[in-house]
Amino acid sequence: MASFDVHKIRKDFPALHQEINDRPLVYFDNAATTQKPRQVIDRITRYYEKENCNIHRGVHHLSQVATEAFENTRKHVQNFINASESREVIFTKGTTDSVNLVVYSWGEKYLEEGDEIIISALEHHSNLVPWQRLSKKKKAPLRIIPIDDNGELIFETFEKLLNEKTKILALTQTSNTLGSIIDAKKYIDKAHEYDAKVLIDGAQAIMHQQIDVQAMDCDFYCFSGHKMYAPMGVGILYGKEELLESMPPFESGGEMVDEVSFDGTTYNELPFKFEAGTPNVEAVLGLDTAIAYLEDIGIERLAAYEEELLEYATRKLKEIEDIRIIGNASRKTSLISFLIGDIHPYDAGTIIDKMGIAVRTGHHCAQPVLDFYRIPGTIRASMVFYNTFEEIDRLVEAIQQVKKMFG
Amino acid sequence: MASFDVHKIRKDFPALHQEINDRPLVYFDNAATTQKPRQVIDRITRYYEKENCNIHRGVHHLSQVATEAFENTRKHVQNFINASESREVIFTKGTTDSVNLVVYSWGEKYLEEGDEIIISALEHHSNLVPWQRLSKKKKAPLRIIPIDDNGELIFETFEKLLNEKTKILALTQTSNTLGSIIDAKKYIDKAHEYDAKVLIDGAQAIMHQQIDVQAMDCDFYCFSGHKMYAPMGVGILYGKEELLESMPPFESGGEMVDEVSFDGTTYNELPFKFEAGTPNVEAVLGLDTAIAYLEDIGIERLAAYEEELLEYATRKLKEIEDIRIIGNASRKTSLISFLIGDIHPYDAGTIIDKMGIAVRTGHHCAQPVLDFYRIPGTIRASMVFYNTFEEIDRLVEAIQQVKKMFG
Amino acid sequence: MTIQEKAAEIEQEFSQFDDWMDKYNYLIEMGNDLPLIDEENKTKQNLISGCQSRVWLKARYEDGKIHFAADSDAVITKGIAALLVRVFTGQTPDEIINADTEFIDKIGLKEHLSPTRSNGLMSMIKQMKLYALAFKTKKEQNTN
Amino acid sequence: MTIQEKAAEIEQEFSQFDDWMDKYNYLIEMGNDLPLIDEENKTKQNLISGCQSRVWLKARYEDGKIHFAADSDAVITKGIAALLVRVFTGQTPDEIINADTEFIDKIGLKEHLSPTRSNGLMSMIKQMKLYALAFKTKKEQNTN
Ligand SMILES: Cc1ncc(COP(=O)(O)O)c(C=O)c1O
Ligand SMILES: Cc1ncc(COP(=O)(O)O)c(C=O)c1O
Repeated sequence: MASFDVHKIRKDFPALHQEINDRPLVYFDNAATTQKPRQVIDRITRYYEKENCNIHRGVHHLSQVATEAFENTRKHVQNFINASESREVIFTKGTTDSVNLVVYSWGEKYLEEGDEIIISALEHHSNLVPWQRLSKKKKAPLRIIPIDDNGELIFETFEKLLNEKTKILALTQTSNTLGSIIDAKKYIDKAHEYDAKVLIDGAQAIMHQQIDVQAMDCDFYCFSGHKMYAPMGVGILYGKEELLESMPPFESGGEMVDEVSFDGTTYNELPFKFEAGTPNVEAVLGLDTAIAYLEDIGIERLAAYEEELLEYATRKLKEIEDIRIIGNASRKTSLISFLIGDIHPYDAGTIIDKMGIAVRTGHHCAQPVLDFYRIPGTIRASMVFYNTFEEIDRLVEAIQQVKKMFG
Repeated sequence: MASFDVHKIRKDFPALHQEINDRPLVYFDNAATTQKPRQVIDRITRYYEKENCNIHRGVHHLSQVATEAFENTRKHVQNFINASESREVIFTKGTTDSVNLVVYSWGEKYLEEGDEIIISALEHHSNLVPWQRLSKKKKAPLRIIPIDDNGELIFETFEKLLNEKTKILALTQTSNTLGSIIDAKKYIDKAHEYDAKVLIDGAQAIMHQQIDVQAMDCDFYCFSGHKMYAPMGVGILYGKEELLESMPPFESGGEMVDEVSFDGTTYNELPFKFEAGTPNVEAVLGLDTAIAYLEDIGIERLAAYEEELLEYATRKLKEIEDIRIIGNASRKTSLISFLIGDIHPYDAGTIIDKMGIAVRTGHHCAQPVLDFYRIPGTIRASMVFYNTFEEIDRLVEAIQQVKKMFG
Repeated sequence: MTIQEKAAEIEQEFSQFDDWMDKYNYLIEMGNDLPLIDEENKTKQNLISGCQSRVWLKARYEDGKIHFAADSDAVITKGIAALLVRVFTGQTPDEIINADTEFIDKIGLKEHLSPTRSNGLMSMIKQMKLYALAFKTKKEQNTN
Repeated sequence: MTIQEKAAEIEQEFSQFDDWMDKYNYLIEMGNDLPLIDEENKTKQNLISGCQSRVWLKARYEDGKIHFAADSDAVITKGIAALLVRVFTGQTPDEIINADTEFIDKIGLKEHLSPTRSNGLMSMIKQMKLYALAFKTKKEQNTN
């Protein structure tokens, strides 16, 4: 990793260079949202200063230029996740929006009473509550793949849950609360043996590992731009073309129609069928730049560095007495959820913040995970490639302070 | 209008100062999306440079600051449209998203077979197709308020369409194609006599006139940020509290839940119940700045100037032989749809663009309006307070060129 | 003492601290002094569920004055709850209904009262006012 | 002439214009020279509906070569359709299937072939290739 110059990289992220409560900010809330490189911020500015307009169907120059940039981003995303066609890439508002699109469109059409849905005990609420509501509405039982004490899914139980009534498996690739990385391919292949569709929630995976949707063979893949250094307000739904083609529209309005009359309406082709309303061009172009930024560094390189950060942080935290790390999966992304003795996460989080360190406390929108461990919440430090070993030392110091105050 | 210094105002809008096809850009596609003042662009930059984070429930400093700014924007919007409570203001992706939310949530719950929906012949596809789909799904007939040759709604026919089966009236306040301004209050009051709910599509009204949802007494009001000088990716759904309270959630996921377990889920209170997933904080804060910008100039002042622009443009265009203005309502917003003799809008638009002027051609996502006039499309020049009389002269010159080439 | 006087007293106490650490240490102490709710009263009915921390609140009406007891699973939340209980306890329903909580802002703990922080404190204040309203209504009915 | 030669010819013709106005005037002329589709053949079946303009396309297969006729309600669209017809007419199915339309980019009219401009031209090209494929398949079946 000699070649990974984190201090040079940090220069690209203006938000990292500020003081919070009189100390240099340590930003360890990356799983919630990442900071944006200068390149992305500049892209937004350039868009609004020179290119802003409503795209598609516009004959004028600005509209042409922006439409092209917009559609090139679609190809860029296609390339980034190795989809086979750019029309398999749908722009949404974010992961939550992507999952809801599938639930409303695919779910309404294909799920019937008595069919079964499988999710896991690791899911973020965004890949849980929509399925729970669909399950209730359709009277289609929801089955849960349980986890063991380390926070790993139990594959054997999953195999037993599967049967010919299983219509869909909705699975997070990486847990936002415990950091566990799932071997998605194994679950997908097994589910396909029963002809079930598989949706993968990649919100916590896309920025840490190379994704290849064709190799993975998932039917749907969802992620958010704001968690991968892109602006807020854009997410992706990837779906296999045939499947998307067969699904009814979700939202309707401008852009997604072909011909409209009061007698009836025909819909536009993919991907536009699923993109109702003025799209968020700004965020899409920002996503383009963010992907280019990641490609420039190289996902493998940054992932290797992130793994070092995780190892260091785990070792340092384990040296502290009374620290309990929640989630010890064999493959983990660069985040640590922990508790300090009996100290409440809210108390700990408040003091850690006062020390200039942004961590997240609480249930991380994944209450069932915490119910499993019978804890009210955790403190979560999630690290990415612009974080440093020194920042981890700062966290250790802050934890010592917390222990002093509440011990 | 001596006090309205358009040249000073134009300095705030960087995108206006560029050359397109070797001529200074004339941006007359404002009804599609508006350009952004420097203040809004700077607000975005500042957000990403200093404040970016995921909001709500975060204990750390950045999250506190951003959450407060976000919730203050909600109050600002409340104030701007004179809603009675800030929790009546829901952040969506845009007008299309707002309408779909109502259709999916209110529509699913309250509309029954045989009930009737009324919309108008002026609707943008975004306030038409969702209702059409709902109508079909629920077997609830869709009734259309017709227009006359001037592009005005025929109130008498509306009165006849109303009956005790009417459950909702969904009406645009201003036509994006013809510019007609509706006397919304008159329609709302009449619909309320039959206990029907009323949704107003304010996408083309909010930036041109003072909106008071309480005085208007509409049940829902929808608009988009990007058409009112704010960033892309944010819109508003206003709804009366009691009504929103009674409606089920639309999308589900993070943020919008209270307690989640596999046995069941309880939802968060208003407005969060309707805001699933990470919100677009950037765009919301930009909207805050955009509203402040408009308030600073004063809606009345800019509206008065826009009216002058409309008068001038109408007069100038009428002087050209063979020009046919589509839409001559007695109250019109500052846009003109027109045709030049038999010249196809696509041909005209292409040449006008070559002359550095951005107009929109086609059906403007309101095909039924054009079907009524039996025309394939129009050329639409939509003007706002940063446009000038000289720019209108440039348009006139371009039209002459079109005539020369295709005449 | 009126609500204003008690609030002023607290402001006075906090003004002696220069840095946040002393302030929070004092807050933690206040939490320890809080009239606790015994375990059997930590019922679902008395629970105010925040997403970050949980708060329990009980109220008793005596001689025209309301007396509160509160608890929380988080110590800092408990400390702020203690401040609120101290200011509002022993006041009449009317005083409580009309009171504000500006003193919390003034002593620099405003962030804990953010409606979106979900530590249960905002709901606790709301609940205190609801109690006040309920007791007031009951009294007026008895009087009539 | 091959497709490449015809394309080169067109590039040559357009290279004489310095400004866009002359270029468009020439395009308009080309549109007027287009082998038109007679009104009775402007059927729904031959219609390619774009959102901005409409295009009609007909194809005839003779002696191993395909002959196209096209029309549009917009003159500029018609002009570009004329260029496409000129290049593709009289070619074999295989040549058409493998052809690109880069010459349109080169003469600076690329914007009219944007997939999202919806003037019907992209669909027209797709349709031309589909015809080629269909004729080819039919021929092969007849041969076998
Ligand atoms: C009248 C009207 N309604 C709805 C919309 C849709 O707005 P958006 O595309 O921002 O969702 C528009 C804008 O195109 C409009 O003009
Ligand atoms: C695993 C996982 N899924 C889904 C989401 C929801 O993403 P968003 O809020 O961007 O829609 C998140 C982010 O919080 C997540 O971590």
